[in-house]
Amino acid sequence: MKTLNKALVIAWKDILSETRTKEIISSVLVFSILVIVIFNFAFSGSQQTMISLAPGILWVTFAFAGVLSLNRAFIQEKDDDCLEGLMMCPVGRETIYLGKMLGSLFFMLFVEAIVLPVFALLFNVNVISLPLIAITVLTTLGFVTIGTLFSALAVNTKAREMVLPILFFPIVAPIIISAVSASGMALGGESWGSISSWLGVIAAFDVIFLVVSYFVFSFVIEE
Amino acid sequence: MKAAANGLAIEVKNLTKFFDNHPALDGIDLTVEPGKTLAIFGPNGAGKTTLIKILASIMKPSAGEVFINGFDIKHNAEDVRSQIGVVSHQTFLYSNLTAYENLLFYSRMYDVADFKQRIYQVVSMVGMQLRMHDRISTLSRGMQQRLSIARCLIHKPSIILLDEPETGLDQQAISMLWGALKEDGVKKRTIVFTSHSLERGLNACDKLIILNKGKIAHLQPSKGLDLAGLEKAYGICTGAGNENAE
Amino acid sequence: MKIKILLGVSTVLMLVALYMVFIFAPETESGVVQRIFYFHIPLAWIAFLAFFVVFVASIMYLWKRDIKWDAFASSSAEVGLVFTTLFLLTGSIWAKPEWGVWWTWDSRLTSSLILWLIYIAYFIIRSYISEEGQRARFSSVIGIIGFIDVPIVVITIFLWRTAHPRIEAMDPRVTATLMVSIATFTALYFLLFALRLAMKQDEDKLNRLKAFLRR
Amino acid sequence: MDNLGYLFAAFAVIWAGLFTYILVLTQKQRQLRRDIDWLKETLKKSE
Repeated sequence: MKTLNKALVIAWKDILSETRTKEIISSVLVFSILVIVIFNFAFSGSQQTMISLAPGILWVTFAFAGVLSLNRAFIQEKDDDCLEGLMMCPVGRETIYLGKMLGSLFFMLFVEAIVLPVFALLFNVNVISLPLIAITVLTTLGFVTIGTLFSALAVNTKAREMVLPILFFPIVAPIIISAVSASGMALGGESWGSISSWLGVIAAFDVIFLVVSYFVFSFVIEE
Repeated sequence: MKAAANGLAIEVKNLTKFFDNHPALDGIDLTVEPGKTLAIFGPNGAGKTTLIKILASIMKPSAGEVFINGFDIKHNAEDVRSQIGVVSHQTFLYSNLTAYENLLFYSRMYDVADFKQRIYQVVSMVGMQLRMHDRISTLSRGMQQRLSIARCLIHKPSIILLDEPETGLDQQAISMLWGALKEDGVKKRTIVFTSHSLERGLNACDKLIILNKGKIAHLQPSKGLDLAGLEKAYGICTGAGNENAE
Repeated sequence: MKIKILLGVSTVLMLVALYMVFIFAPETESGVVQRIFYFHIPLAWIAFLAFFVVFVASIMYLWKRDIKWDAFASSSAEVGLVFTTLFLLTGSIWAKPEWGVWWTWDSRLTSSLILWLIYIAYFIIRSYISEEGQRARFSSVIGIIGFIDVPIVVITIFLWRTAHPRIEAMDPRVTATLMVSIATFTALYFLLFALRLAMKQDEDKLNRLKAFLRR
Repeated sequence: MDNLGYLFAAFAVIWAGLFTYILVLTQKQRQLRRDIDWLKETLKKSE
């Protein structure tokens, strides 16, 4: 309970800082919409083709947006020289991980909440439905669990902006595949039953990586 | 707060830290009694900052043991951290948040009771009441450093670690720093600091060490030692005369 | 000494394997290309074994903080990467006559490709870090996460799509050949691993000497 | 059967790959040994 409490304090600090600059949310939002627009130029077709392409486009957009926003999570901390200040606080390393993760989760969900309706509008597909929201939340959770760990790792290396994507994409490949498949089914109007096997894969991924990252995080930030 | 078994505030046994097969600290043995002030001198790269970071439990030793108020930094890191305050040349303040928000954040992290009152208290201690609701990024370096002192004191730590705190501080702020450390209603506050200035360091400490190449080259109480004597000892220890002032 | 024994064992096994693959094993209906499998499957197995060694050595490093375990992990990762590369290439060569294309997004091809990319990333990140302890810590984390990812990748992609042939009831001679082949590649793995490890240890020795001189 | 070509190619790839790797290893190894010997030599001289 104490851990969660402190983690929320850290997340609150990140969110408050973000409301001042809107650095992450604005750039990620603009980026996401640009990607969608470019995809629209790249694939123009009938409504039917658009529906079959929509899940792929949506998740490519979110995956790239995720990398962009996760990259910032620790860069800000490092640029302010605050990571050590945070590490001096009487909390476990896991708490720092949870806090940073919750902050990133909030930013991602915030961006997605805006991008999804825009996407629905531009592509004329109905992406605002209960199954799709469930898929989005679970997948985003998967992105940030592993992304927060690698973001902390990346910021301590020489080529910090490069490291996160080359680690992140292969590791989250299964979750992107699952999200695309599940979203395709949801858009095709299939029942919960068939979507749930994919949701199961995503949830399993979330749980496994949350647990593993929680435990190995201290090795990433400790010298 | 649990009392230390042997009554020592800081106890370091055979502390060693390797970087790339190269010892940054090499078999350090050190004790500091509660309420005493220890000065650490030494040229750049002697291991001063590494030692401070290990005492603050943000860096892990490669070998050896460290006890802070009787707590082992390996197994009771959180207890250790709650009793330590650090001021270094980095301020550890978030530039997009205001001074008040920064202090609020840290007081929550350290579980400070009555935090509103305590924040006003530490802010007035460093004379920053008027700029309390300004963003850190709009404040000068010296003001940020003063707030960093307030941040360090917010949880009433019994041990203070200062790593070159005088970098970026003006004369007035320096005396404010020492004043704030002494006031603040905590008896027997233990202070460990590193310094380039032999003169100021000598006046403030009860005991001093000179680090060179990761080893303690000189250890003695400061009583009866004058500046000339210290300069001579420093020159012998570092083998480079007194050319440390950068 | 150990290396010489391993070299001898691998050579003998390799000759036996070659004989069995080309002469002893019977022709199946898939034709002559099917014989690629006697090397293709062991390669996959051993790559997996190599990455398992990386996983275990990574855990050991984080636990014991002995740089020796980092040498184990990185050496095994390198051999595993070589084997995965060969596995991907032979699979591709097999796919061309069988499916008419060099590459298809079949489950195992895709999962192997992702596996390959993860360990490529492992080495890229190693090259970005100069401090020995930090490099060992970070690559251990990647070695652990990367390996845990493997089953998830496989399950996901299997659910996603598969065209890969399943192994059905086999002629005992086929089984025997496959077994000998797996043994051969296992010996080869340990040979390469031992070579790489010895080298890695020399590298460390060298670095220590250099650090000593620098002081 | 012209598929024999593919079989041949697959084996060629395996052998070429393994030999290249071993070659790279031995080359690197030799270089390392040389470096170490040189260092030891210079150390001895400096003593």
